[in-house]
Amino acid sequence: MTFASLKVAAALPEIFLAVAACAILLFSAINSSDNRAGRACWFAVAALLITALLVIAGFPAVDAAATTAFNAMFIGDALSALMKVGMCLLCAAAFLYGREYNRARGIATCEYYVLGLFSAAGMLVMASANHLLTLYLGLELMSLCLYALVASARENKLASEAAMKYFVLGALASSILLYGMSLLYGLTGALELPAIRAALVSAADADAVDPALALAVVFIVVALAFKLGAAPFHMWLPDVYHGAPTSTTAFLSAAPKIAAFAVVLRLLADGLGDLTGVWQSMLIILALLSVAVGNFIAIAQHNLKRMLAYSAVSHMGFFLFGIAAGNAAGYSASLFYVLIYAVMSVGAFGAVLCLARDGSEFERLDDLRGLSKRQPRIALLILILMLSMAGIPPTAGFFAKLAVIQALVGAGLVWVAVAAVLLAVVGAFYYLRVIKLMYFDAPADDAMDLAPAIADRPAHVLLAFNALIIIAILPWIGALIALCNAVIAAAV
Amino acid sequence: MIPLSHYLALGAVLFALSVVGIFLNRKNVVILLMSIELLLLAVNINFVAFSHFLQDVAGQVFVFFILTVAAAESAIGLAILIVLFRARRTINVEELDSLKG
Amino acid sequence: MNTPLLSILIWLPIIGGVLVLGVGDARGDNNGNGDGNGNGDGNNNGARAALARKLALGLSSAVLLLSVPLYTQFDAGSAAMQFTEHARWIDAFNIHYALGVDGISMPLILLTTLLTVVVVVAGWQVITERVAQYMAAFLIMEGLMVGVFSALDAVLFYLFWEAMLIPMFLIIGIWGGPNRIYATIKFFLYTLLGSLLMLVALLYLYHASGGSFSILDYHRLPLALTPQIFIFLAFFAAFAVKVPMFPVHTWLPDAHVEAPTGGSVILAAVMLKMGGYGFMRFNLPVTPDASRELAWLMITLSLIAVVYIALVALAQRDMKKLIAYSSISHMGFVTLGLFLFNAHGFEGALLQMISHGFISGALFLCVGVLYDRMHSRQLADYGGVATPMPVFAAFMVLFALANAGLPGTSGFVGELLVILGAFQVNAWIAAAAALTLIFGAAYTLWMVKRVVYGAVASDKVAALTDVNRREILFLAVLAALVLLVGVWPAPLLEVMHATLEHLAQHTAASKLP
Amino acid sequence: MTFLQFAFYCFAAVLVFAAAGVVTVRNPVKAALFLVLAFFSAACVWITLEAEFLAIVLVLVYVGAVMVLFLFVVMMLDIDLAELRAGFARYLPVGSVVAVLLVVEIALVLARTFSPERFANPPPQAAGHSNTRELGEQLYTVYIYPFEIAAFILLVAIVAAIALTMRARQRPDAKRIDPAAQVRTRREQRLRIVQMKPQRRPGARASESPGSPESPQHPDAPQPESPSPSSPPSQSTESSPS
Repeated sequence: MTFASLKVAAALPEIFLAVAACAILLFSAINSSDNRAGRACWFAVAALLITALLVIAGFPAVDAAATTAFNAMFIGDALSALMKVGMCLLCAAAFLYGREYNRARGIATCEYYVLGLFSAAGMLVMASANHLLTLYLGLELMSLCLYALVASARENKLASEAAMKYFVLGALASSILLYGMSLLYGLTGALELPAIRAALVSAADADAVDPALALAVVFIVVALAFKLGAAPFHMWLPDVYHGAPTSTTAFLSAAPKIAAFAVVLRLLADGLGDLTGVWQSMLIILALLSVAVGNFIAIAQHNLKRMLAYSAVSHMGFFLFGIAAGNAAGYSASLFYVLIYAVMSVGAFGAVLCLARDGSEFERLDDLRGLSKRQPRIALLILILMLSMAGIPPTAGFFAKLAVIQALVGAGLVWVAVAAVLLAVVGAFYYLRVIKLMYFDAPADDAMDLAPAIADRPAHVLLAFNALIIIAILPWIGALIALCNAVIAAAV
Repeated sequence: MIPLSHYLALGAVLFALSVVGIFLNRKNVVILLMSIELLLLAVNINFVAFSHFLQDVAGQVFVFFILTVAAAESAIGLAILIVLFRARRTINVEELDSLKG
Repeated sequence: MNTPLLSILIWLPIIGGVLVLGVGDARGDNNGNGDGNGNGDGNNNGARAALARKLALGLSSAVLLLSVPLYTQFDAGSAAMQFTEHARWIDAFNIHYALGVDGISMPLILLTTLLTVVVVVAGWQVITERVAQYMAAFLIMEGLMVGVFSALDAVLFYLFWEAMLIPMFLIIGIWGGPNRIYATIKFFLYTLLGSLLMLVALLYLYHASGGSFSILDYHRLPLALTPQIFIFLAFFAAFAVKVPMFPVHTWLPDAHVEAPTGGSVILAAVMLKMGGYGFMRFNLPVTPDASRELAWLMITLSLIAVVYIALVALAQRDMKKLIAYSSISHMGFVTLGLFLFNAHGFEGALLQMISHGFISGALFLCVGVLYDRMHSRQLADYGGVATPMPVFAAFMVLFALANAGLPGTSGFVGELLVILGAFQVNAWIAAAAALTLIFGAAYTLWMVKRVVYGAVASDKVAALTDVNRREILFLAVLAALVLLVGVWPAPLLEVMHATLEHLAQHTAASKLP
Repeated sequence: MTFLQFAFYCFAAVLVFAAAGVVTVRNPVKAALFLVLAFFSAACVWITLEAEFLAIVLVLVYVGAVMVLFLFVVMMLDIDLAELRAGFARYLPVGSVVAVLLVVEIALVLARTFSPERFANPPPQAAGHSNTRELGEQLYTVYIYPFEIAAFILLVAIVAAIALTMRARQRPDAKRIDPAAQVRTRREQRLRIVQMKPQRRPGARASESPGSPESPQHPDAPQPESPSPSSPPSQSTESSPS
């Protein structure tokens, strides 16, 4: 084995990002100016953008064979490149949204952004994982940073409580995942995903699936459901979304979802791709439960962040519907769905961040009353985001749902599709309530005083861009879907 | 000689004990963190056993990394525990109810 | 045809609407300066509102003028799609940007463009709050409605169909009456529920047809009876809610009562027609066998609507509710005509849709005129309006008579054709349908009698001022059209004849494989 | 029963006992000690699997480092033990039933698949075989990429633990070192060349002696731009040359 055979250059974006994070860490050690955290934020954003550019510069042709590096631990295909670009941009967006919020609450230390960058690096590792070990390490690198980011509001009781819950359940999920992986290793003697798949082909042909294999799949699916926050393993998610500082919520509601897609796809579609029959029904049940639980409980929420958290549960359900279809069209639909959802989600929390004030959070639903009169522009942007989340045309959210339902119908799961759309109507209700509060209601008597706006122009501009892209992308949405289809077709 | 299944059974017993320990320990976050360590130990026993019986060193390498991650994980877990204790003066899980899950 | 006329008709009002929104209320500009009441720059606000009104009127008039060539250059002899446009859009799902009109959709587009102008004029002085947003909502909705009527791609159709809900939701929710929130959310969720089932049906057809979203492909697609029935029911869920048909009609009275006048007019005159249009575009040609199989159900529900809802209308105390129930009853004629499967039925149904668009729109405008002056819609508050408002009374009586189906008005022609069609099928159906002429006359004339004639009810009524020039303008236009179609329906029937003939032949043939 | 088998079952029994102890005792210190016992037994079990290196690492890393960390935190937090005692027993029956069911199910499934017929005991390693060497060779060649990621995970753990628990602002009087100031120091700040004529007056030496030993400044000499690096950061920033 030689150094050249490692093909280190394939992982250039990851390497750059990790080095940049270390550089910012050093910067924070040698710089003692008062706004070094603000500068660190800009450096972090710049690092993420450069990483995205590096990925784009090295974007492999969609029909080219995937290149592997580091003894096939790392895979550089178009799918991973697409996910990496999304992750970098979404993380950068979350940083920008949270910059002023963090500063005002004293959360902003350089370490916050350093940990965020390491978390992003973990996501990139997951996107390119071709080996159970890299998958696991990437997952842990991301998760460990996220636990710390949730706890970063140290004086806040809710935040530390949320961090503890997140940590315990996250660690539990990791262990369950590892247990499943260990069984898989025992059954196949392999840790590389393609090798596992090759070893399992014979198992799939047999009439009865080996019960130990089924057990391994159950463990893996349960662990993934925990990580995704799919019902009935969702109980940590609303608490974490609610308790975490909103800047962290914005961060962990967006890019990690793409990383989660990477794990689900690599494990289920790549590694266990020939065992569709074993996990399909499990995923359908998880997805239906998630959409139902998420949507029904979201209706009862009074807190905007919690409502968005339950909406995240239901979106994870839709995301799982696509995977459950069990074919390339379904995976592609899920990828498309998760990309669109991440953009909407970071936008929604971005809006909450833009509306927060130095002293107070903007998180009660009642705070939204009459927003269209107090902040007409942000209200309009939230309107677009909510309609998109509800899946109402002409927003990108509609096409995301369309793609998923189309995949379900295509896989012959028409009744699941009908159930999905009926539950989507329930979901529309609480998004409409947000619009109702903003546009039809008068401001509450104790409405938050929105007068002294934080002069955070970058965040406001970003929010406008973020929301408008959801509609403005329509003429080119076909290209995005085609890209998703192509990268999935090449990867699976 | 000891068959593979006995090692796996040992792993399964540890796994079940610690999962139940996590859900049983409504009171004490420190023990909760220890249960997580036990959980990872159960997984490690599986990996080491498979590695031995498959005569493949990859399983042991995996365990090496799990140990590393587990150490890092416990460091962060304890750090969060300290933050929690400072903010609330308790580590009783049942009192952690500001967030209704 | 090189000019993309339909695209212009769709996008001009939408882009214009966004523009009007940008011109906006003054408050839209001082972002972040939510000073609560925004009275600091009232003058600026007023000037902007006036600008928004003028811009909206100019745009909607331009669209109306541009839609005239649709009629003049329409080839009445052909049943094929005309003014077609085609562009690739989402290749991955084979979704196209495909537009075109035939004898069914073309008159409905004209109805849309005409009524939008009327609504803009009607909201001229009445709307004082968020004027730009109001005008923009109607302009955007106009574009979307034209889109619904001209889309030839199922996803494009669905896109316009659903997107249309958003401006209507906002119109009722922002400018509506006291109970508007309940009404508007009910309206939205009812329609969304139906629409999503339609979406699943469309996706099923997409896979059944081997990956096509073209509506015309669906017309040719052979299907077994069982899937046909399920598809029919899914479409039924979407369109029956919109029409609305008997069991799912309950959103309509609520929405109408709470909506501002302009919203009611568009809702009654155009949006209800989309249900009927959907039946003609999807249910009948895509699932003809299921349509024949389930015709009994449709006819029964239609007759219930025609007779029972007319009785309900008789019991109303609120003018808007009365007209809303009368709308449901009249739309029952449309669905009845559609499922008789003969040329008279189809022609009657389509004519009834157009005519109902004029009449119900006009009646809602009349109620709006009264409401603006009295701030009441209760029949009991009125009486002897003819004395202070003679011109208005003349219009109101005319429209009421048209609503009752008086010969010589447009209301008569459609209903007569449907009843004739029903006679060919079953005399009892025809008799039941004819009953409605009596009921219709009863509740409309009763309303007219209570409101317009009799002794002047109160000092407030006595102090009413007659309609102004602006109001006369739009009432006169509608009155002229009601009379024109009533006396000389030939120009309208001509353009639809070939298409409906084709539809009748198509539905008569079996599509079973 | 061979010695190996005897040893395995002994250690396995101790391991299960210790694990049960961890999840059932209420005193965190006892739990930590049980955990030490569990890890130690596990290490012994691993030796029966010829994984000597990992066994030693387990003892070193866990017993030596992680458990000490646990105990340290437990002692530091001053937890009210009485409060943590109540209400445990009512979950115990349900918990044990679940545990037994879980074990039985998993064991049944696994025993069928991983039967001795399919997974025969491998022959023992050759006498000169070095498990450590084998692992090391793999780790630094094949697994170099995961190795680097693991390094970053450890770095993250350090950064996160410090960022979360260090309370810099709460004690303004605490003595702190500002690394930034240390790194930025220039030669002129550390080294002062005093030019003075040779003098014979005895009072000069006496006046210097009471000065602090870290800042050997001459009262008459021109003041340097910055005091010594160990002084509070506020001073160092205001005198920063940049």
